[in-house]
Amino acid sequence: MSDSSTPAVDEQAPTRTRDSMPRATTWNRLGEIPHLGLIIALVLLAVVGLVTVPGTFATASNLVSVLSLAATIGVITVGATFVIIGGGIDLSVGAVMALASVWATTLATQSFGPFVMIICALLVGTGAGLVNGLLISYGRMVPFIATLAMLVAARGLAQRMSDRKTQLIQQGNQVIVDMSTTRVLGLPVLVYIFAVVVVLGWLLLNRTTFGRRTYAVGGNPEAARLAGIDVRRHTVLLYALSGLCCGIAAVLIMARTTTGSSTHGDLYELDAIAAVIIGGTLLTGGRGTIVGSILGLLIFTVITNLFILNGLNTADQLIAKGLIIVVAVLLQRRSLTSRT
Amino acid sequence: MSDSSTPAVDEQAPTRTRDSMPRATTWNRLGEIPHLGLIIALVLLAVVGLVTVPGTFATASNLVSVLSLAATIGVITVGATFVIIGGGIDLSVGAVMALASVWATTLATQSFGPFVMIICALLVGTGAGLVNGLLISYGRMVPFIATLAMLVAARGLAQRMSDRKTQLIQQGNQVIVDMSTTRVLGLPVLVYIFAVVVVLGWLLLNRTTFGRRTYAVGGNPEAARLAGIDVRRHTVLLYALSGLCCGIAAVLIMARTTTGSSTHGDLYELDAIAAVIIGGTLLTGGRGTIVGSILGLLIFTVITNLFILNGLNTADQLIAKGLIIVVAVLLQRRSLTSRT
Amino acid sequence: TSNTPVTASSAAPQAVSAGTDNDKPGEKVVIGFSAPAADHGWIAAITKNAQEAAKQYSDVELKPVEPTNDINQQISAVESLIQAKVNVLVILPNDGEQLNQVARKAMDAGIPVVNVDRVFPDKLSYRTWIGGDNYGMGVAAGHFIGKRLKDKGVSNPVILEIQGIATLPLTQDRSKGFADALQTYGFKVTAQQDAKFTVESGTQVASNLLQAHKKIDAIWNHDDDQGIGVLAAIKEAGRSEFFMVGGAGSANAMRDIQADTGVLKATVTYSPTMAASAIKLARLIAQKKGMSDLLEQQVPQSITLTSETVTKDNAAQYLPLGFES
Amino acid sequence: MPKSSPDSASLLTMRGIVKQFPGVRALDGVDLDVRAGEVHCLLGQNGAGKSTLIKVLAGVHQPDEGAVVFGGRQVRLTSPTAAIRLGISTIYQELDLVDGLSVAENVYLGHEPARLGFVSQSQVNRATRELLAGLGHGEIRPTTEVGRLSPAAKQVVSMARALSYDTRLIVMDEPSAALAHDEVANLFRIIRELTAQGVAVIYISHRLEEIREIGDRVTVLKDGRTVAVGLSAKDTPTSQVVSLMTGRNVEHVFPPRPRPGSHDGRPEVLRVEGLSVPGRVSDVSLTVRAGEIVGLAGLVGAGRSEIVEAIYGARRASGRVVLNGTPVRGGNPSRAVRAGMGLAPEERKAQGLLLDQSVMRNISLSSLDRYARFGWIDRDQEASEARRQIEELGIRPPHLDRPIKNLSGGNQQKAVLARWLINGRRLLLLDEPTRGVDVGARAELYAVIRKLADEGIGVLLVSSEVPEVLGLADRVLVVREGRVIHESDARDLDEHHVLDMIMEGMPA
Ligand SMILES: Nc1ncnc2c1ncn2[C@@H]1O[C@H](COP(=O)(O)OP(=O)(O)OP(=O)(O)O)[C@@H](O)[C@H]1O
Ligand SMILES: Nc1ncnc2c1ncn2[C@@H]1O[C@H](COP(=O)(O)OP(=O)(O)OP(=O)(O)O)[C@@H](O)[C@H]1O
Ligand SMILES: O[C@@H]1[C@H](O)[C@H](O)CO[C@H]1O
Ligand SMILES: [Mg+2]
Ligand SMILES: [Mg+2]
Repeated sequence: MSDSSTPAVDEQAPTRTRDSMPRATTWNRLGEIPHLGLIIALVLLAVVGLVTVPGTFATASNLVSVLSLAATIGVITVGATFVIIGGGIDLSVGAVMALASVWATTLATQSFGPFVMIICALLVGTGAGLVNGLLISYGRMVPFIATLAMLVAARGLAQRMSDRKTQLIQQGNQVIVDMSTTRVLGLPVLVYIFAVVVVLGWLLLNRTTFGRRTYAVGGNPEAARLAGIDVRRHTVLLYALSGLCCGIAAVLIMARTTTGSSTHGDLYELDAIAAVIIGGTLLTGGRGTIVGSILGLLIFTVITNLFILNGLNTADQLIAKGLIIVVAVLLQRRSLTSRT
Repeated sequence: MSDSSTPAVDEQAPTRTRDSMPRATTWNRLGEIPHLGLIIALVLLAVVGLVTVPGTFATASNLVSVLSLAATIGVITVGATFVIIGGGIDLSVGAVMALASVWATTLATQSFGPFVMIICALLVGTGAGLVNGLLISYGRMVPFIATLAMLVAARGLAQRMSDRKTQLIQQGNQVIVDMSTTRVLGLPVLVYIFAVVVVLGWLLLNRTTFGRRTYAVGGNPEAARLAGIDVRRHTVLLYALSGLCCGIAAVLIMARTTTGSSTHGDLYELDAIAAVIIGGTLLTGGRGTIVGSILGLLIFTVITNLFILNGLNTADQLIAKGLIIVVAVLLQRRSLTSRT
Repeated sequence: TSNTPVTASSAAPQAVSAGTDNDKPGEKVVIGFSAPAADHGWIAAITKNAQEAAKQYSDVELKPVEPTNDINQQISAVESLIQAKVNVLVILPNDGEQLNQVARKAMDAGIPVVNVDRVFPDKLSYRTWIGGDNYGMGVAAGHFIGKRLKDKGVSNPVILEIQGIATLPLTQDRSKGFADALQTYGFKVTAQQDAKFTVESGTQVASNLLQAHKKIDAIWNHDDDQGIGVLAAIKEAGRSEFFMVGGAGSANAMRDIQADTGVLKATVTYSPTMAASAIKLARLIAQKKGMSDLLEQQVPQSITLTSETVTKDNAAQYLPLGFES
Repeated sequence: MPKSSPDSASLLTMRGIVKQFPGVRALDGVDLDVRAGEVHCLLGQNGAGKSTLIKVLAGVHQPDEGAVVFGGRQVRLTSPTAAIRLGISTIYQELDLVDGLSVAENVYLGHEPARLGFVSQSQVNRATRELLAGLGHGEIRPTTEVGRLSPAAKQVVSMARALSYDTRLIVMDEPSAALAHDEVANLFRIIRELTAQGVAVIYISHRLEEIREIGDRVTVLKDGRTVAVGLSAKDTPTSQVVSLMTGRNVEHVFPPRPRPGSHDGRPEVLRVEGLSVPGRVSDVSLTVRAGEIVGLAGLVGAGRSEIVEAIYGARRASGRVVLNGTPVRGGNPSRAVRAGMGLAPEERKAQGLLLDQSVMRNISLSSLDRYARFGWIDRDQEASEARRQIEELGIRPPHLDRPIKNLSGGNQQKAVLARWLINGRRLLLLDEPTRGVDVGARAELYAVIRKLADEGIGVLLVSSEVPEVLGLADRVLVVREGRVIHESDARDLDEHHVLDMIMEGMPA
C-alpha cells in the first residue's frame, strides 16, 4: 500500500534530457532488468550451496531433484500468473489438484487406463476452474471468496470420493508413474512437461491476443470492456486455464507420489501466489511475467533444497526462510514500486 | 475482477436527479444496509440450527460456546479489517499470535506472573506488527510477501523458543485461564474482552482521525499524501495495530487452551481475511466495516458449530461449507459491486 | 510440556540405554533420517529420540533432512539422502503409500530402509518396519471404556471419539480397533470428530462436541497433544460427568492420570521411543548384525510395539517413557 | 475586481526550477512570479510542464534545482503539509479525492477538527455545508459518498477542500475542464471573491477565452521553459499567446465543413429509435449519416454520456440501435465493436487507458484481431500500424514503448482515438474528446475528426463546449434532462441560442 505513497519517479536515475528516450523499456518488457534482483538472489543461493555443501549441491542429480520438486507447483504457478495478471486470485489450486488426483485414481477411472486417467484429471481441473470463473464473472463473487469456497468444497469432495484413503496407482497404469522415473537425456519426463507448460504459458501471455487481453482485463477492466473485450468471458477463461494447470499438476503429483490423495497440494495456494508476487506480478493485476514467477518459485525451491542438504532443523529453517524472502525482495525492490 | 466489468453505475439506484443525493451512505458507513445479506444468512443458519438440533442450538450455553470460539479470531479480525481497509494484507496474524503465546508462557516469563505475561504477549504482537509495517512502508515490500515472510519466521521462532513443545500455564498464573472459566453475568470474561476490542475498534475506525485516514490511505494513497497525511507512518501504525490484536488474541488462546504453542492459530490468516471480505471490505482497500467483518466471522463460527452439533464428518462439513459460502455471498451480492 | 517442573527427565535416555555387545563401536555408519515436520510433541519426540540414540554411538553419523509435511518435499528430501549415498535410511513418511516409490528406489539402490510408524504398502520398499499397533491402540481404549461402563451398568452410553488427522491410515486403524472392541460390549461410538493433532483444534472440536451432547459417558481422544486442548475445553465447560482416555502416552497425560483429579483416567501408549529403536536397528542392519537378544543372525523384518494401557495404578512405572507434549 | 499594481511585491517567486523524470526533463529552468490578489494564468501545451510546476509548488515533487520565495522568505517545500502550512493550497488536475469517504470527510481530510483524535462529525459537516453553500452548491450534501458524485460535483468538492485551509495562494489546475458553462461562471465569481480578499490564484486552462475573462497576467511555458512572463491577460492578442505556446501559428481552429445538405443522400450509419435509460434518458431518437459529424450539446449531467454509452451497449437501455441497417443487440460493448462502432469515453484515465502499459499496447488494444492469426499476434505489423497512427496524429513523444501514463492528456486522448482509427470504424462515438487538450492539439484533433468524416465515417460528438459543437459538427442535437429538445443544422445556431436552450430549455 505505502509503495504508492512514494511516487515511483523519485527513485530513478535522473539524468536524461527531454528528447533522449531511454531504450531500457524494451528490455524491461523482455523481462531482463526487473528480474535482475531475482537472478542475483538465485545466484547468491547457489553460492551458499556451493560453499556449504560443495559435493552435493552442484551435481546433476541434485539439479534434477530441484526441478522435479518445482515441477508440480511450477505448473500451477503458470496458471496462477495468468489469473493474477488478470486481476483475480485463485486460492483453490491445491485443493483442485487434490480433487483431480483423487478422481483420476478411483478404481473406476483406473479401469479405463492411463490415457483416460489423464483426461479425467485435466477435465476435473478445468471444470473446477470453470465453476470458479462462472461464480466470479456471472455470479459476481469476489475471487478470494469464490475460490476459497472452491478450496473448501474440493477438499471435502476429494475426501469423500477417496473415503480419506490414499489411492495407489494400479500396476496396469504404471505409465503415469513412469513420467517421474523414466529419464530422457538425463531428465525425468515430468520436468519436460513442466518446461513445455512454461513455454506455452509464456507464448500465450506474450504473443497472443489472449495474453494481451489478460493484461488489459487486469489493468483496467472498464477500459478493456469499452475497448470491446468481453471481460466476463475472458475472466471465465482465465480461471479455467488455472484449473487446467491444476489438472496437469495432478498428473505430475500422481506420477511423483504414485497416488491420488485428498491431502495433496496442501497450502499450494500460498506458495504459488508467493512465487508469482516475488516474481514481480502485482496482486492488483495488469502487470507481471511468467519468467518472474518461475524464478520466484525456483528461489523457494532452492531455499528448501539447501535446507535439506544442510540438515537444518525446522525451526531454524523457517526463520532463515523468512529472512531470505525479505532479502530477496529488497534486492528486487525496484520492480515493486506500485501498490498491492 | 469482473465485478468492475460491469460499471458500478449500473448497480446504483438509477432514479435520482442531480439534487436529490442519496442519504444511504451514512447508513452504509454505520453498516446498516449492506449487512442485510449477512444478517439474512445468519438468520437462515439459526433457522437450520433450530430445526435440526432444536434442543441444543438455541441454548445459552451453546451461544456462549460460539462466542468463546469466535473471540480469539474475532480480535484478530478487528485488526485485519483495519489493515485491509488501509489497502494492505496481513498473512502473519496466526503465526504472530502463536509466537506471542509461546513467548508469554516460557518459564522465564511465567516467573513474573500473569500481568507480565499479558504485557509480554501484547508487546511481542505489536513488535512483530511494527516489523511488518516497517518492511512494507520503508522497505517498500509488497504486504503479501512481507507478512508471508513474517508468518514463516514467526512460526520458526515460536518453534525454537518452545522447543516445539506445548507450554502449559503454571498453577500460579491461573488468572489467565480464569478468563475463559470465570463468568460474569453468564458470559466468560474473554467474551467481554472480545466485545471491548470490537467496540474500541469500531470507535477508532468510525470516530477518529485515525479511522478517517485509514480509509483515505487505502482508498487513494496518493490523495491521502496530497492531503498531508503521512502515509508511511500510518501504514506502520496499521500493521502495529494488527499485531497488537494478535497479542490480545494470544492471551485469549492461552486462556482457552491453558497453553502457549507454536501450532496455535494455524490458517487464521485465511479465516480472518475471509471474514473481512465476506463482511464487505474490499481487498483493494478504502472501504469496509468492523460490523461486517464480525458478522462474517460469526457466520463461519456458526457453520462449524452447526456441523458438529449435527455430527457431520469433516468431508461433508467441507463440501457444505463451500456451498454455504457461495450462497451467503450471493445473498449479499449487492454490496460487492467493486473490484477485488 | 517443556515447562512443567521436570520430575522425570526426558524419555529418550532411558529408552535407548542398553548394554549388549552390539553397542560396541563397529564399522562407521551414516544414517539418513526423514520425518514429518515436528510441529507437535509426539513427532518432536520422534526426532529428538532419534538424535539422542544416534549420539550414543561413536560409529553413527546421523544425517537428518528438513522435516516437512509436504509429500512432494519429503520425496525430494529422501532423494537427496539417496544421492548422498547414506548407508541406511530411517523414514517416518507423511503417508506410506505416497512415499513408497522413493523408498523402493532407495532399496533398489542398495540402501536398506527402516520404516517407522506409517507403513509402506510394498514390502520391497523396506528392510524392516517398526511401529506401534494402531489397531491395537483402538482396541485397548475400547476395552478400557467398554469394561468400565459395563461395570457401572450403563446401557446405551454416549461415547465420543476425537480423532487426530482424519486422512491418515493410522487414524482409520485406530478407529476401527476402537469400534471393534466396543462392539464386544454391545456399544458403539455416538459421535466422531477430528482435531488435527493440535491443542487449539482440540479445544474447538471438544467445546462444540460438549454442546452437542449434554450427557456424555466416555471420550476417547486419540492423541495426548491435542488432549491438552480437549481437557481445557472440558474444564471451561465445567463438565465432569464422564471419563476420558487419551492416546500416545505423553508424560503430561500420565501425570494427570496419576493425580486423578480430572476426567482423564487412562491413556493407551504409542511410544515415540520407536524412533530410537529404529536408529539402533538401522545401525545393526548396516553393520550386518542381528539383534543380540534373538537367535537370528539378522534384524527381523517387522517389529510391532504393543499398545499398553496406562492407568492410575501403573502410571508411575510408565512415566519415564512418557514424552513431553 | 482589484487590479494588481505593478509595483506590489511578489507573493511567490520561483526561479530556475528544474525537475527531471526518467527520460524527461519536465521542467528545465522555469521562472514564475505571482502577486497577492491577482489571477495569474499559466499557459502551455500539453506536456509543457504546468502540472509539474504546480506540484513542485505544492510540495509533491522536489525540484532538482531552483529556488522558491514565498511571502518574502526563501522556503523549502518538502511535503504537501509544508506547502499547506505556508498557505498554498492546490486543486489538482487529477482529482485528489477518496471515493469511499463522504464529501465532508474529503474536505477536511488531513486536518479534521478533532479532540483527542476524535473527530467532531457535526462540526465537520457544518463547516463543509457552509463552504459548499459559499461555492453556490448547497445541494451537495456533506454526508454523500464522494464516489457517487459526478465529475463536476467532485470538482466543487476539490474546490471546497482548497478553501477549507487558511490560504494565501490557491492553485487551480484545469478546474474548468469538467465544468459546464454556467458552472464556469460560478467558478469565476468565486475567484473574484478570493482575489478581492487578497488571495492570489494561479489558474491553468486550455480555454483561452477564459484566460481573457478572468486573468490578470499570463506566464507561458513551452517544453519545460518559461517563454513569456507577466504578459497582460487582457491586452495580449490570442494569436500571440498561441504562437508562444506552440511555436507556430494556428490559423484555422475548425476545419472547413462540407456544404450544407451534402450528407442528405448518404446512407445512414446509425439510427437510434426510442432509446431510454431508466431515470436518465428518455425516448431519444437520432441518426448519423456517413461522413457526418453530429454534435450533442447540453449541460454536464444532461445525459449525453448515457445516450452514447447506451448506443454502445455499455449500459442497460431499451430502444433500437441500428448500425448500417443491421440492428445491434445491446448489453455488451464487444458486440458494438464487432458491428463497427468505437467509443472514446469521457473519463480518459478511468475508462479509456491501460495506464501502466505502453502507448503501442493502448493503441492496438481494439484491433488485435487484425494482426493476429489464430490468436497469434504479428508484432511487426502491430508496431508498424501503431507507428503510423502516432505519426499521423502527431502523438508526442513518438515512442511506442513509453508507458502511456507518462504522456500528456492531449496525447493520451490521441492514443485513444488512434485505437479506433486502425480498426476501420463505421461510427465513432466521441465523448468530450478535447477535455484537457491544448489549443494546438485541439486544432489537430478537429482536423483528424473532420478528415475521418470526410473518409465516410459517421461521428457522434459530445462536448460541453458549445463553440466546439457549433464549430465542428454538421448537425447539432440539444439535450436537456435526458431528452433531445432541439435538432438543426449547426450553421443555423449561435452560441447564445444554444446556451438558452440547454440552460432554460427554451425552444429555438
Ligand atoms: N445528480 C447526479 N447524481 C449522481 N450522479 C450523477 C448526477 N449527475 C450526473 N451524474 C453522473 O455523472 C456522469 C456524467 O453525467 P451524464 O452522463 O448524465 O452527463 P453528460 O450529459 O454526459 O454530461 P458530460 O458528458 O458533460 O459530463 C454520469 O456518470 C452520471 O451518472
Ligand atoms: N510522474 C511522471 N513520470 C514521468 N514523466 C512525467 C511524470 N509527470 C509528468 N511527466 C512528464 O513531464 C512532462 C510535463 O508534464 P505535465 O503534466 O507537467 O504537463 P502539463 O503541462 O500539465 O500538461 P497538460 O496540459 O496535458 O496537463 C510531460 O512530458 C510528462 O509526460
Ligand atoms: O503422528 C501421529 C500422532 O502424533 C499420534 O499421536 C501418534 O501417532 C503418530 O503417527
Ligand atoms: Mg497538467
Ligand atoms: Mg458525460
